[in-house]
Amino acid sequence: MKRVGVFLCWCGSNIAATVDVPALAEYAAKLPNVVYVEQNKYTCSEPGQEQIRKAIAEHRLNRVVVAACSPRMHETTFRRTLASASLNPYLLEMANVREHCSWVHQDRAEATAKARALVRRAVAKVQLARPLFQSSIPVNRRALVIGGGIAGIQAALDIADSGHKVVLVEREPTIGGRMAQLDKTFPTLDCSSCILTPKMVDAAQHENIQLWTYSEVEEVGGYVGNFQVKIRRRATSINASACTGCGACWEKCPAKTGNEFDLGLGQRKAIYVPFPQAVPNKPVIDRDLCIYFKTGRCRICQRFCTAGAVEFEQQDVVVEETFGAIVAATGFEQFDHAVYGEYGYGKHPDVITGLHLERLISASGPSDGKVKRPSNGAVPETVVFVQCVGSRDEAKGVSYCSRACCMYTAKHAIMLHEKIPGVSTFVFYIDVRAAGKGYEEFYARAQELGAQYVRGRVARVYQRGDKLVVMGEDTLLGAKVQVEADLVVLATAMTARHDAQSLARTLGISYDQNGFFTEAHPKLRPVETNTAGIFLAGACQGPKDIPDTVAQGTAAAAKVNNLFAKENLLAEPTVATVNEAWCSGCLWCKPTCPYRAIDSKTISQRQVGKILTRQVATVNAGLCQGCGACTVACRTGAMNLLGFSNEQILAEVDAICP
Amino acid sequence: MTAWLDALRDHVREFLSEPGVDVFIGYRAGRRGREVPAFLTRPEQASGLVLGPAASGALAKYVLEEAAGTTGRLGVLARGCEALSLQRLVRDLRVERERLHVVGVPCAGVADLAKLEASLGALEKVESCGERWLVTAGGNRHDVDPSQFMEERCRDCASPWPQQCNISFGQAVMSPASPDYSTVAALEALPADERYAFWIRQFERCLRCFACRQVCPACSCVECSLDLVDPPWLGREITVPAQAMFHYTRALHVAGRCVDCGQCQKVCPVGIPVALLNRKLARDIQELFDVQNPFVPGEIEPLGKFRAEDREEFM
Amino acid sequence: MATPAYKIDAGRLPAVLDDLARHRQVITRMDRDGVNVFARYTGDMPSLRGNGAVSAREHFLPRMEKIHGYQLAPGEVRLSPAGPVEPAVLFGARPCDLAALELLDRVLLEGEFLDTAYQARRAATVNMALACDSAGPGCFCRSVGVSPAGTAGSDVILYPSGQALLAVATTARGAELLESLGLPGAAKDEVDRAQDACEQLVVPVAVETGPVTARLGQRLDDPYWAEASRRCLGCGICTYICPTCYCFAVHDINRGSQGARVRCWDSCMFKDFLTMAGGHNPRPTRKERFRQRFLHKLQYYPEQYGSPLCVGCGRCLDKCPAGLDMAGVIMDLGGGQ
Amino acid sequence: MSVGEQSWKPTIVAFCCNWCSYAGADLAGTSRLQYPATVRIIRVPCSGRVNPQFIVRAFQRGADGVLVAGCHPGDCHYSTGNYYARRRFLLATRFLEYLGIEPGRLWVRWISGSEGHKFATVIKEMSAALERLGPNVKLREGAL
Repeated sequence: MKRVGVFLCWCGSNIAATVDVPALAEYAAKLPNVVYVEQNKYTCSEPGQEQIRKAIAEHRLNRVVVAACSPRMHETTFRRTLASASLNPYLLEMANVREHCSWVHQDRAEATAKARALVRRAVAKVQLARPLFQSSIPVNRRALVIGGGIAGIQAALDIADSGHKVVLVEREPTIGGRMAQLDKTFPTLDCSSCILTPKMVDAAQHENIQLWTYSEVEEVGGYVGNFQVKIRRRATSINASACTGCGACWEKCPAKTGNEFDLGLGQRKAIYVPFPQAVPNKPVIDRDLCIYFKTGRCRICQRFCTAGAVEFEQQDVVVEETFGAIVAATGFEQFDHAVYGEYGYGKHPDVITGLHLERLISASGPSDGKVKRPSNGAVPETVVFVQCVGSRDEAKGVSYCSRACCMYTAKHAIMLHEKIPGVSTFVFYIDVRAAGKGYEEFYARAQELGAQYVRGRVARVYQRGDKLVVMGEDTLLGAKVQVEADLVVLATAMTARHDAQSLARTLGISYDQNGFFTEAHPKLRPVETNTAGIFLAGACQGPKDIPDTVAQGTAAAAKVNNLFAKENLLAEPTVATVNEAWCSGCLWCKPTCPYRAIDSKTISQRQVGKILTRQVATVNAGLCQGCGACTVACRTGAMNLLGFSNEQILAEVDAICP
Repeated sequence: MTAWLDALRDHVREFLSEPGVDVFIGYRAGRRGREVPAFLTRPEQASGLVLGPAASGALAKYVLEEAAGTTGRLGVLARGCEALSLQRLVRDLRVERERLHVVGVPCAGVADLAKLEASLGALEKVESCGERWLVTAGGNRHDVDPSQFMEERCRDCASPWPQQCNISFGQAVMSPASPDYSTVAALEALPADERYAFWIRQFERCLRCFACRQVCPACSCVECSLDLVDPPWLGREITVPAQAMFHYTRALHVAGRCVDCGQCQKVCPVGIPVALLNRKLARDIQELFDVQNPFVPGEIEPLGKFRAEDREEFM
Repeated sequence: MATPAYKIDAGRLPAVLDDLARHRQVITRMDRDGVNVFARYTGDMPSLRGNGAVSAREHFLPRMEKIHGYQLAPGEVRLSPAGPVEPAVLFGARPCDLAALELLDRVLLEGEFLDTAYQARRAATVNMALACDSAGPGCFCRSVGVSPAGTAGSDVILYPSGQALLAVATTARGAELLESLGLPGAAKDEVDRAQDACEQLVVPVAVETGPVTARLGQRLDDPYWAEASRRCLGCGICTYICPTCYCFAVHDINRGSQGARVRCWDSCMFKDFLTMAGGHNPRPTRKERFRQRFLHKLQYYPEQYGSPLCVGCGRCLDKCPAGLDMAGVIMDLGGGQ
Repeated sequence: MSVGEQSWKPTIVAFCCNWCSYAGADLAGTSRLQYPATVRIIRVPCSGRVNPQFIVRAFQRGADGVLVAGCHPGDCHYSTGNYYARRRFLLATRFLEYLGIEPGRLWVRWISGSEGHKFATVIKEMSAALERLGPNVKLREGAL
């Protein structure tokens, strides 16, 4: 038997001045199963709550309605009140007669009539309330960080420093990522390697971090606190513990190819470390290039390895590990600007990208830090920078701004002016976006040093003699501009990794139309995804510069640490639930779940002497966040939402209408 | 006449001789010129298979009962709409495709038997012959123009030829048409009150016999929400608003999943144009969500997915 | 003394219906979007050809009928009675539908339990039958003892004669009603001719129920039921269009603190018809439900009352989507070809 | 609630998502924005929770208008719920109209937690529109 107690709050005069609370009390007493009604000046006050506790005991109430303010304000308060009176906290329903009634209406009769409907609704709903219990999920306090760029390194270090184990997975032979390719960083012009390398070493040496380079995530199952992840550790063909990193092997190796790290500007061998500061500083064998793997003969490296570390027979190993949380920090790729044929990239060797220039400027780069024209090795006298190649161009590229290009172009201009006395630099831009600490000043410095900013797009780049002619327009002057340049540098857009969508599907997280992973909320949950326990850091979520990337790495780590601060996760019990007897197993509910909380399972049913084995939907209460989108996809109503059940909402509609 | 019929019977005979085969669902001759669903389990029964315009076209739904609690393979005879219906059941995970042996046959349209009887008298046999029908009725043979006596749903059938079959016999008789939405449009053009009056007049006749649901290949739920007393989605009361709720719910539940077989309307004993509800939703789904053919079962139903750039009318 | 006969010329029909409607509701057959339905006469011309898609029983056993209303007050439940039954004339029902009333009377009006609501409607309704001068494709009334000109259950019988209807009372209240209408008389030979035409009408379907009923007792686990019911779709068409089906279910319709107890049509073909609290269902599959319906019509009822619970209206022959109908089942079980 | 012809005011049943629209209505309250006492809110977690059957149910039980309100597309607390709601109600609004319900009876609006003003405005506009339409009789259950 339902025994409902209704507590009507005056909220001082906030409610009582507009709603006739005594009349409402009289009305409420006549509603079905209402056995007790009480008015309080302030129900949320300690005496008010005490009255509820007393009434629950004295009148054996098993359902409570509080007609007061918004449940967004005090639902938690009154749930605690119920709990302290040994009543399940979910047997409470609030009628919002303040924010939704007394504060927005003036006519006392109308407001009171509406308050009656609101109380009637609450009484009708609470009758169908069931005791609900928070479920608890044990947390495996071990994190997986995918991607060993600065975002992943930062996240891994911050998690590890909090005392939790981390596995840092990187698919390249070394960690470091994009930042390792850069020479200097804006706006302070400190050396990228100088600030990154110590962090790489820290990550490698941290007692809580396992560094798995040359490895990739293949499969992710499970859920927050308990992800089961399969990771492929590719065969490096080197016994890492035996290898001393002496370099004899790669010096002798006869197979050469363009070094990806230098974007093909320099060369590497089949057995190689991508760059001198690589971590781990042990080589791998590129089996597609290696002569031994292609022909079965060579083994020069093995012969020269005094440590006996070369192991051709190594095989890929797929390991399965359990993690409580995952940080995706897989970074970005450069926009394929081949679509801008008019800029002559690929045709003229002196048309390069910003990242190429980084390698040319870098002291450890293929030209030992001397900026030379790739075509003839001459020092360029005139350099043109073209901004927004791909960015902000819906027709040919992407609609968004890549955020970092304005500043790195300014950096490049500054560095060229410092390195090459008398150089002329021109920057073709659409807008200069310098919204960061010290950024505007940095941009001004580039101009002071002589960089000439031309507002407008470049129409064409063509060769004339050994010069490149850049045809553009100065939209501020409304005049055509023509510059004879030695070097043209394209600021290409940052795009999502070509395989980001496939990783998103593996992880069960969503991605936007550009392939960047989607955060749970653009403002309030910037590093969380909709899949509990999976977090984002860095440019895999959208274009970013280094400061933002590092901040996000730390933020993601904070979220992981937050999760790991608990031994068990308590999940809100207002989650979806399946009535298996009704479920047809069509699983049309499944695609509507943003949290991948719905799966299928097999049940056996006895029916008319036959055993029927069939599939039904099942909800992982730990993953479900209780949105209820699945309930509408379910035609039978087998999928229901606790706390907002079909029965309850129908009863609310029935009660609220007349 | 139907040259492929012997080949079909031979095939079914062989199929029924294979191990692990439970049943072949087809048609056999019934009384009064009817062709009724037949459940063949022995090879020798194959010679009784028939298929003419009198066959109702609602075989797919039988697969559910036949497949429950059994593990063998099920053969089903399928014309265009029956094949789509089977795809529907497969997409809704109500039967595994591997268990089905779908035998495609051409469709010459399904006959409106009541109409034939009304103009030609007691039926003895309805056969298709090329693009004509031969009807034996009242002791005489008539050569009739099918378009006069075809079920309404067959006249603008988009998929008379069965797709995704294991094997098929014969050649297409009817060519695919595009769905005719003119009746939907005509209703839309009415003032709201007249449209309401039209539907209420239809719903008033509703007996709630659930034939439209029982025959529907998209209505394959283990439990139908409309049967449940708790929660009371549809009250037990038989009133016009409740009948409206019934039809509204039924139509929305099949929205995006309807294969336009038209059986719901065909079986209605009181002539409610049920398919006119489905057609409206299908056309809107096609227009709103850019669905190529709203009647062909897809990987995910149009209401089970979205595009961020979907039409915005609710700002 | 011969019963007086009256003539209703086609042109006069609206005036007669208006006359009838003056003191009572007139239920007749109307065309609604091409479907023949029983409905209240409100001035539109009835459509008396053929037969109603649904039988006339719905006037006596409505799809939904209030038993009583209720109001919840703290500590008590106040009941309010259903409204009174309006006097009515049922105009143009076929002899089969009215013969069905006599079959229903035995169940609902005889014996210990009286269906008072049905009784009140029966008592308040004067039935003016319309004899058949043509048969529908599924008619088999003669096989179950009903004639196209039969008068069972009627108070007045109307014989079609050209465009006119000839009315002859078959009960005293029928006679009283006819007399009150001030209709012109009809010549005896015209009546005889019209009556004859109906009585001689050949109906297209013939079966024999006798041997079937005698043998059904031994055939409860006959494989026929399992095989035949395979093609049953499990809908309720047959039971809802049938003039002799009368199953119902009682529901409380709750609206907050008030509501009503109603009874609504129910069908033995539905899965939940016999599902009990706790989920047990004594007729768990279509086989049992299908068998039940036919055993009821062809064995249980005849055993108790001496005739099958069927009037041969042929609706199920026309409407069953699976071609599973009364005549067919009788023939399958050996009652004719 | 009809108190006689002259003073008839429509009844609006509003399904508001907890995170945006319900919060928006709360904000209208804390900002003391006045709007007609026609609306009665049912709190749901997300507009994706609103089953189109609830709408007809409200009309059956006497609502003159129904409002479904959720977060703006892209802002859903659950990221995608309102996208499903948008598809469902693009279809359901058209379908209700097809059944003869006047276009102005069912409103769907995106109202964020900061749009207290919009909430009040929507209720004012909807009340005025419904007053012009008059009481809803379509699909409405009569007395038992």
